[in-house]
Order: sequence, then structure tokens, then C-alpha cells
Amino acid sequence: MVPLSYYLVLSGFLFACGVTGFLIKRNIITIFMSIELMLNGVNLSFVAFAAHWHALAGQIFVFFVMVVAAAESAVGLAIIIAVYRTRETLNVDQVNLLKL
Amino acid sequence: MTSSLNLWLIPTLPLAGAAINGIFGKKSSRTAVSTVGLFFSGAAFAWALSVVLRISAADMPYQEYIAHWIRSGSFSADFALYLDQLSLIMLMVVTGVGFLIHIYSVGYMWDDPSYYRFFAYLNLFMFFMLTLILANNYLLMFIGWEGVGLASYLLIGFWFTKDSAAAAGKKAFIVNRIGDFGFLIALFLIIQNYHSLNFTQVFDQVRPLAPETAGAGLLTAIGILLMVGACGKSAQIPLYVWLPDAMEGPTPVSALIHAATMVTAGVYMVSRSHVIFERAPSALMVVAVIGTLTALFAATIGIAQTDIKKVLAYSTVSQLGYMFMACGVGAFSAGVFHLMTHAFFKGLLFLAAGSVIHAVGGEQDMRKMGGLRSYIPWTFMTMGIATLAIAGIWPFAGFWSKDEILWKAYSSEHGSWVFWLIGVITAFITSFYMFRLLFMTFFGDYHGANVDEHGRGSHGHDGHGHGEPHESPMVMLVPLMILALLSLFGGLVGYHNGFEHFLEPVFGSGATAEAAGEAANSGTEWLLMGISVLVAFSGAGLAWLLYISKPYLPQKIADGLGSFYQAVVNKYYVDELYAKLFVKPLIDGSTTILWQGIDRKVIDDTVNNAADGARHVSDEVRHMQSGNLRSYAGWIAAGSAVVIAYMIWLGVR
Amino acid sequence: MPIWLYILASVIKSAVLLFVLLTAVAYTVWLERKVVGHMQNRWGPTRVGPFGLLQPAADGIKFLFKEDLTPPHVYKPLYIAAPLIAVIFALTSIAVIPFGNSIMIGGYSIPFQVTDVNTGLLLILGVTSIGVYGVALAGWSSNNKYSLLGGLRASAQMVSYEISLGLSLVGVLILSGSFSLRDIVNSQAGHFWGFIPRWNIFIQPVGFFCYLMAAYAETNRIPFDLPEAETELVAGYHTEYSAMKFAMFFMAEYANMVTVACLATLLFFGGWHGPITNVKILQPIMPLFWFAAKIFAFLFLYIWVRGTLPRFRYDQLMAFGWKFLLPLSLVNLIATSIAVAW
Amino acid sequence: MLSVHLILFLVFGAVCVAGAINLLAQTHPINSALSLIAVMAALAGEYLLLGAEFVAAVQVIVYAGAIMVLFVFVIMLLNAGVEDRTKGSRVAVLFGIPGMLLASTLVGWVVLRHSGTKAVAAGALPGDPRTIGQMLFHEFLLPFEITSVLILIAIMGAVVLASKPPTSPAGALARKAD
Repeated sequence: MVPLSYYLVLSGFLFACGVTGFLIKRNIITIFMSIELMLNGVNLSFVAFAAHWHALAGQIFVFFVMVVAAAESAVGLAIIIAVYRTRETLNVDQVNLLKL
Repeated sequence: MTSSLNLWLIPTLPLAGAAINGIFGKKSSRTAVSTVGLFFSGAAFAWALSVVLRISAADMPYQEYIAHWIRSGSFSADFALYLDQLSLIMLMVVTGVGFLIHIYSVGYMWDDPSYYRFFAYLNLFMFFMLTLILANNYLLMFIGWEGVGLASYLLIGFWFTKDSAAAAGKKAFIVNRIGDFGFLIALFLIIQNYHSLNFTQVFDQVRPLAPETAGAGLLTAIGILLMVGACGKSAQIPLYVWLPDAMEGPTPVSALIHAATMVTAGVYMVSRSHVIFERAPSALMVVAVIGTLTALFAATIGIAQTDIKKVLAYSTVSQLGYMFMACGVGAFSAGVFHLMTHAFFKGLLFLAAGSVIHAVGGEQDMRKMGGLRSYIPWTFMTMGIATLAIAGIWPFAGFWSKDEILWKAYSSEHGSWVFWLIGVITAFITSFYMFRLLFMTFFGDYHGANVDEHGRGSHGHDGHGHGEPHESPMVMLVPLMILALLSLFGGLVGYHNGFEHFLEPVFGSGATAEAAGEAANSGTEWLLMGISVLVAFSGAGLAWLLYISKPYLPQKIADGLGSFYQAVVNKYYVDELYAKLFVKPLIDGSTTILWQGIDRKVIDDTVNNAADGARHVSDEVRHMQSGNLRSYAGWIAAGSAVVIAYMIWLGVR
Repeated sequence: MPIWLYILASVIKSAVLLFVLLTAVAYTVWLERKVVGHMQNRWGPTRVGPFGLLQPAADGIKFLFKEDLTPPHVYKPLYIAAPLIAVIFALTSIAVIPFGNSIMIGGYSIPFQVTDVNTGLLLILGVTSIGVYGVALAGWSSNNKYSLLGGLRASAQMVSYEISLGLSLVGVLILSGSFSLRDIVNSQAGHFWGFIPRWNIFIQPVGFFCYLMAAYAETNRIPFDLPEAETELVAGYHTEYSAMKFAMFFMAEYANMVTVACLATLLFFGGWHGPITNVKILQPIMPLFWFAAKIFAFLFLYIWVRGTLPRFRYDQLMAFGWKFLLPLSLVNLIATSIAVAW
Repeated sequence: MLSVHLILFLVFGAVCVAGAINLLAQTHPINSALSLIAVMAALAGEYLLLGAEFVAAVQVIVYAGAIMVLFVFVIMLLNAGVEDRTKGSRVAVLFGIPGMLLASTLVGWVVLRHSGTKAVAAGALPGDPRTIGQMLFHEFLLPFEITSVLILIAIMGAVVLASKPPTSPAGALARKAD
């Protein structure tokens, strides 16, 4: 028997790691992976809540999150390839033309 | 009521005419335009006639529901029509006189380049006027009220290329707005207190109330505010100033809107609200005083006017004052009676004046007329009848109604001999200036043989030969004759209080009680009647003396009166006074405070400073958009931290 | 069953299974060399032991004692980890494969299976999909263009064919209504009309075809062995590997073949069910025998195909996978579900 | 007393934490990717503990087996090297990191304040494929179908984005003619 809060803290930790990764990582692919890490953290809390409240819908949400994550990574990685093709770099600090 | 009367057809037919003429008129021939205009107004008249024939007194008041309009909580205002004896009379007057004036307009406006526009407006006016009359609630009535105001504005400014016409239109509209403001507040008060605008519902709630004796009360307030609205629409002191200026419009318009129908809307509205007024004696007193003063005041101005239409305009104001006097003394049926007869003879007067103007090629100054009797005999005859009618000479229409009003002013419980006296004086003056008009125009020598300088080319009726005044075409004369007949015999409906009895279901038993008391005072009544006829004849005689027998006298009298005469000629400087009192301060205030002060300094500067500030802030803030993904993420993280902190604070608070 | 006994049984079963599996892997290699040799009119291994039967042992010793060469400029952690990943996940999936019915020992029912997970098939699929990393990382970490191309090809190919693989199995899953491999096998017990075994192959021939094709691609076997096409890429992703690391890839490949054969047997060929079940003495043994026989048949098919068919071109491979196999398995899935629903 | 459940939770949790931290610490994307795979695999274990076996399986198959393969594939394709520590964003450090720390501290505080929450038992919920499937295809049919459209669009978008634009129409035609 594990208290719900343990799962939530773990989930929050993973999410925070994802945010941190987004903030400190320069490689666009790693940043992307940080997003996936955040999604995974959220998924964990979904499943934990599903078990806690005996609501299967929580698990269903995880599937949708996964589907969206899959779609997102497919498109995102395609964009990364396109960016790399034109800018020849993966460093987000150097891909900053979209500004005033 | 077994079957529907299809009342809705009556307003919608002119609307259809207005739509057809307004949309297709420009490309259509004059014949087509006049056919459409006449057909739809005539159809409305015909349908109204058929309604009169089909409906019986037992069926009234008859209500007809058309569509639902506003339903908000317990409040509702629908497109629904209401027909009782009062609205029936108005209906007949509006459609009948309106149709005649439509016919007349065909001749009068034939040469105008905007012929179709005139008929579209005219039909539109009919639609709104009928809506006003037939509405079963104040809101729909108000729609008609505003609609006729719009139509009036459009028609006064019909020749909008002329500055004075455009200005007169605006003046009419703005002055009316002031009155409407009072009307609206009255409506708000009614909604607030009676939660309805439906006539039956409001009056059912008011009827059980006792008259407000202490002077001021809710009903008094509503009544006075309604009177403010009526003052605007019906050109009473202090809001009468627009009506003389409204004579800038084409003469049929003056006849239809500014004499026969629209200006009487105030009388109609006050009569319609008689339940409220009867329970607010102070409000009634206000109505009576305003009406009496207006009657006298306008009549005195009428003496010195030289423009034929201006004379008639002041006469209209004065006669409207009569009607309000009647309403003010509680004799609503007398007021409505005078409304009806006035519609006949004043419509006729205007149309005849139009015919005169037509005949002399656009000239409106009476001093340049004279001796027209032989040139335009039909016009002279009809106008003569109308003059006799308005002067109140037996047995013409005006006699019956005016006499009724004077008698009621004297005998009614709200009346007093003061009203009667002023009424008689006014009748004398009326008779005098009307005969003055008649004599100056039709008698003596023709002063305008060389009238060729008419700058009224825009009137469009200068296509005829000048020099010789000429009779108008039959299409104009026929309406004149019909109206002359009505002016002759229209008053007979009031014989033996027939008219009053007809309206009894509307105005209630009070009228009957008065009728009962009348018998006792019949001796007094005969006396008063004699006095009023005498006064009418003496007015006519004075006019004959001054303008036929001794034409040099008026100038002498004018010189003798000096500044007083100047004041009368200049309409007591009321326009100048208003300009000083209201218009100038308003313009100055608008310029310095509203425009330079508020608009420039407050609104513009607020907007400009906001824009400048936004630009400066943006100049700084745009650096946030560095194009760096991680910076955006940083902002998001910081922002979400704030949101989370706030949410948690909400939770633990 | 007390927990210690459960753990003990699991450990024993794991050890036995590992031994059997590795032996099977070794002798599959021997079998392949022998069969292909005969097909190509050669003898294959003959020197070590009778019929060269000790050849696998000799090979093993050779791999162990050969110099473990690590080229310069490789990314070392992954270079080392890649073969481990490959072999570990290849061996893991065998854990949920049931080889036969339970037997009773000391009053406890012990299944012929390391662990009976009721989503066994999903676990196999998951583990197989993770196995891709071994190949991909090996190719990338070797810092060699042939390796990299081999790795890229392998990962693309395996990801592509995994879809068809999964879809081809769904038909069977619909029929049996379970993810548990034991339930799937048990649903195939009995006969049609008394003599045709109630195997899924007869109901799902298209599904089986798709599965077979996808499985060949997943295991990088001829005709889909593009990742290690020696004529183009030297040896593909394991070009830079030698000695035991190379042996691990080798073992992974053959272990995967065994797993695929096991799955095919379980899903389409009735698992351990077979004729001659009424001989009392043989009852514990017969299921194992039938199972082994079927697996052998599959492995033989692998070798047979290898000896027969040429290699695809890479674009043909992708076109085949996406444009033919995937639609085919989808059609099969739809047809099956309609038939079942009806 | 440590139950088996708790021990397993801690083991998987430790792998998760280590993987997540390693993801941050590593400079080479491939290492980060592998760390993330480890996190995902460990999360699958956590899901098993929570009784969500189907979610666990899908987590491995989809996340670890497909999405992350894609990542690794792209890393290999672009031959991404060790990231360079450029200083492109002060905001991320000055606002982002403190914001993240603040937010996670607050959330952690709130969660732990309610540590009296009931324990979650293994297998407390039927997470088997049958129940999930029935729910997915009955209650959540519309979202399911919509996500399928989403996936289709994503596929097309990825193909369009990643495919090399033809240098010129003529060239494209010539290639087609080959």
C-alpha cells in the first residue's frame, strides 16, 4: 500500500525535471524529450488518481495523452528535421529569428 | 368578435406602398408612382371604412395580436392593435384626410424631380401614424410617435438642398426630441410602477385609484411628463417653435402632417391616457393652462404674419391649444371633436393656400396677393368655407366643436370662466386674422402682376405660365371640395352631443354626468353660444373694416402700437430668446466644455495617451519576445508559478 | 503456495529455460549451417563431433577467447551497452511463453512457463519493440558509416513492420478474446469435424501470412536482412563488433527467431496441442514434444527461406511493408471483426 | 513496515528519479534519450503497481518502443552531438528556474500536507484490456475517433514537413520519369 501522495510527488518531480530540462537544455531534441518527460509525469498522476478514485477514465486519459504525444512527436521531429535542414543547428539559442 | 378584422392591413398597406415607391420609384414613371401611392393609401382608407362598417359598438374595444415582440420577464410588449371609438375616429381622419391629401399631392408635386420620394415618405408617414393610432401599448405607440417624427423630418427637409428647409427639419426633430424625452420618462415611470405598457393593463391598474388631490403624485408626474411629450409633438408652449418653421416643407405636407394628423397625436395621446389624467387634477390643470396660453399666444402672433402659410401655422398652434384646453378641463371628447373638425378645415385651409401659392407661382407673401377671387374662384369658395368654419360661424364645423370646448371650459368641473374668457378672446382674434388672410388674398387688387422673381424654383411648380394667376387642376380641386363639404357639415355629428355619446365608452360616464348637468344650464349655454358667434362675427367685421373698407388703418395702428407691434411681428422674439437661452449656451458649452474640454482633453487625450503608453510599454515589453524558446519557457514557468501560488492561496485561505 | 516456493520454482524454471533456449540457439546456428550447406550442395560443419554436432560448443569457446576489439572513436558506453540490450530483451520475451500444460509436483500446480502474465502477448510486443534499441544504438555508437546506415535501416524497418506485426495478431486476439497466451492456446484445442485441428492458421491464413512476413522483417532475416546486408554494408550494425559482443548480437538474432517461432506456434498452430494425447505414460511429455516439433518446423522454414530467396532492395522493403502488408493486415482485421460480430 | 508494494514503488521510483536527473545532467542527446527510456520503462512498472497493466504495456510499446525510437532515429539521422552551452537566455535562468522551483515546492507542500490520503493498492482497479477497450469504444468513442483523425493529420504533416522539397518542378518531373 503506497499513499497517493508518494505517486503525486514522484509525478511532480518528473514534471519539474521536464520543466527544468526545457529551461536549461539547448538541444532542441532534448527539449522535446523534456516535454515527453512532463507528459509522463502527468500520466503517472492520472493513473494514480484513477486507482485512488476507482475511476477508469483516468487511464483512458493516459491513452489520449499518449496518442497526442505520438502525434506531437511525429510532427515535432519532422519540424526539427526541417529546421536542421535550413539552419544546420539544433541549438535553440541560435534559432531565434522569430522576434521583433 | 367572431372573425378577425385584419386591422394589421391598415398600417401595412401604406408601408408596402412606401417600400415599393422607395425601392422602385426612382426608375418608375410618375404615373406609376402616383398609382402606387394612391392605391396603397386608398386601400388603407377603404379597409378602414370596411372596418367601420363591420364593427359594432359592442365589439369595441377590439384587440388584435399580430406578433410577439418583447418578452422580458413579466414585461411584454407585442405587436398588437387596439381599436375603440377614439382610435376609430382617428383612423378615419388619418386615412380619409390622408387619402385626400395624397390625391391633392399628385397635382401639387407633379413637377418635382423627387416625386417618388415624396410619395414614399408620405406613405411611410401614413404607416407610422396608423401604428401610433392603432397601437395597444405605449411602446408600439412610441414607435409610431417616433416614426411620424422621422417622416415629418424627412418631409420638412424634403427640399433639403435649401438651407432653411434642412434647418427647419432639424429644428423640428430636435424640439420633438425634447418632448420625447418627457414621454420616455413617463413610459419608464409607468413600467416601473405598473410593470406593463399595455393600455388595458395600465388603465385597469390606474382606474381604481382615487384622484390625487395633494397636487404632486405619481400620476401627476406621469401626466405632466406625458404632456411634455405632447407639447413637443403638438407644438404647445414652450415647444411650439418648430411648427411655423416646418412650413418650409411642401404644402400638402403642412396640410397632412402639420395641421391635420401628426400634430394632433399629442391630443390623441393625452385623450388615450385620460384615465391617468382624470386622476391627476394638477396635471390636467397644467394641460389646460398650457393649452389656453398657447391658444391666445399663437393667435396674437398670427395677426401680424404676412406669409400665408405662417398665418395658418400659428393658427394651427392656436387651435391645438384649444384642443388641449378641452382636454385640460376634462372634456376629452370635445378635444377630439375639435381635432376632427380641425383636421377638415385646417387641412382644407392649407390645401387651399397651396392652391393659391400654386396659382401665383410660388409666392407666399399675402401683401403680394389680393383680388385673387376672380382668378381662382373654386379655391376662393373652398377657402371661404374653411375660414367660416375656423372662425366658428354657425353652422360650419368649427362652430360646433369650438362652442363645445368653450362651453366645457366654462361648465366642466375642472373648468373656469378664465379659460372661457381667454377662449372667447382667442376666438375673436382667430376670426380676425383668418378673415384678414381671406381679405388680403382674395379681395382688393392684385399686387403681384409682375411676380416673376420667384426664387422658389425648387418648388417645382413654376412650370406654369406666370403673370396671370390660374386655377389649379381638378386633381387638386376635388380634394378641396370634399374637404369643404366636410367643413360644412362635419360639425353636425356633434349636434345634440352625438359625438360625445359616441365616445362615451372610451371617456366613460363622466361625460354623461356632464350631459345631464348640461340640461340644467341650457340657458347659460345658449348665452355663451351667442357670445361666441357674436365674437366671431365681430372679428370678421374688424377685419373687413381694416382690410377692405379702410386699408390704410392697419399701418396706422401698427405705427401707433410701436414696439409691441414689432414684437408681435417678430413672434415675441421667442426664437431669439430660445437661441439666447438654450441654443447659444448649448453651442458654447458644447464647444468649450464638451468639444475642447471633454472630447479633446479627456477623451482624445485618454485615447492618445493610452496609445502612446501602449507604444512605450510595448517598446520595452517587446524585448520579452526575444525569439528564444527557452526564454518563453522561462516566462511560462514563472507565470504558472504565480498562478499556482494564487490557486493555492485561494485554497488555503 | 508459499512465496519462497514460488520464487524457488521461478528460479529453477528460469535457469532451465535459459539453458534450453541458449542450447536451442546454438543448435539453430548449427542447423542453419547444415541445412543451407546441403541446399547449396555442401556438407556444412562436419569436423567437430559427429555431424559437426559439437560445432556450437567450439564456436562458443572461440567467441569467448577471441580478442575483444574496441575500435577507436566509438561511443563507448553505448557501444558496450548495445549488444547487452539486444540479447537481454531477446531472452526476456521467452519468459511468458507457455510450453505446455501445468504439471502437478508435490500438490502444487506448476505451469510450463516462467510466468503466466495475462497480458503476455503485449509484454512480448513491448519487449520486442525495445529490442530495436540494441540494433540502432550499436549502429550509431560504432561511429562507422556502414554501421550507422545499418542501424538506421534496422530501426526504420523494425518500427515499420511492428505495426503490421501487431495488427496481424489482432485477428487471433479477437477470436480468442484474451491476451494471455495460455488462453489463446487453449482456445485452439479440439478439432473441426473431428479431424482437422482447431488451429488459428485455418481461420486466419491471411493473418498468419502477415505475421510471418512481419516477423521475418522484425528479426532482420532474409529476405529482409537489409540492416546487415553484407554486399552493401559490410556487416551492417555489427560491423565493428567482435568476440563476445558479436556473439551477443548473434544470440539475440537467433533467440528472436525462436521467440517468433514460439509465437507462431502458440497463436496459429495450437501450441502444445497435437495428436496422440491418450497414452498415459507420455502425457506430461507429449505437449512439450509437439511444441518443440512445431518450433523446429518454423526454424527450418526460416533456414529454408534463407537458402531460397534473394534479398529485397530497401525501397522495395519499405513499399512492401507500408503499401502491401499494412493494408492487407488491416483488411484481415476488419474482415475478422465483421465475421466475429456477425 | 515496508511492504513488497512499497519496495517496488521505491525501486521503480528511484529509477525514474535517476533517469530524470540523468536526462538533465547528460549533455549528449542520445544519453538523455536513453535516460528517458529508462524513466518510461520504470513508469510502466509503476503503472503495473497501480493495476493499470494495459497502460503499462502501451506505455512500453508506444512510448518506449515507438516514440523514443523516433527520437533516437532522429538523433542518429541528424548526427546530433554534444550540446554547446550557449548563454542565449537569461530569462530562463532568472525567472524560469526560480518559478519552477517555487511552483514545485508549493505543489509538493500541498500534496504532502494531505499525506493522510488513502493508500493506493496494487490492482485496486481493473485495468485489463477488456475493460479499457469497452470504455474506450463506448464512453470515449468520439474522442477516440477524433484522435484517430489527429494521428492521420500528424502523419501527413510529418511527411510533408520532413520530405525534401523538390529543387524545381522540372527536376521533380524528370525524377518521376526515371
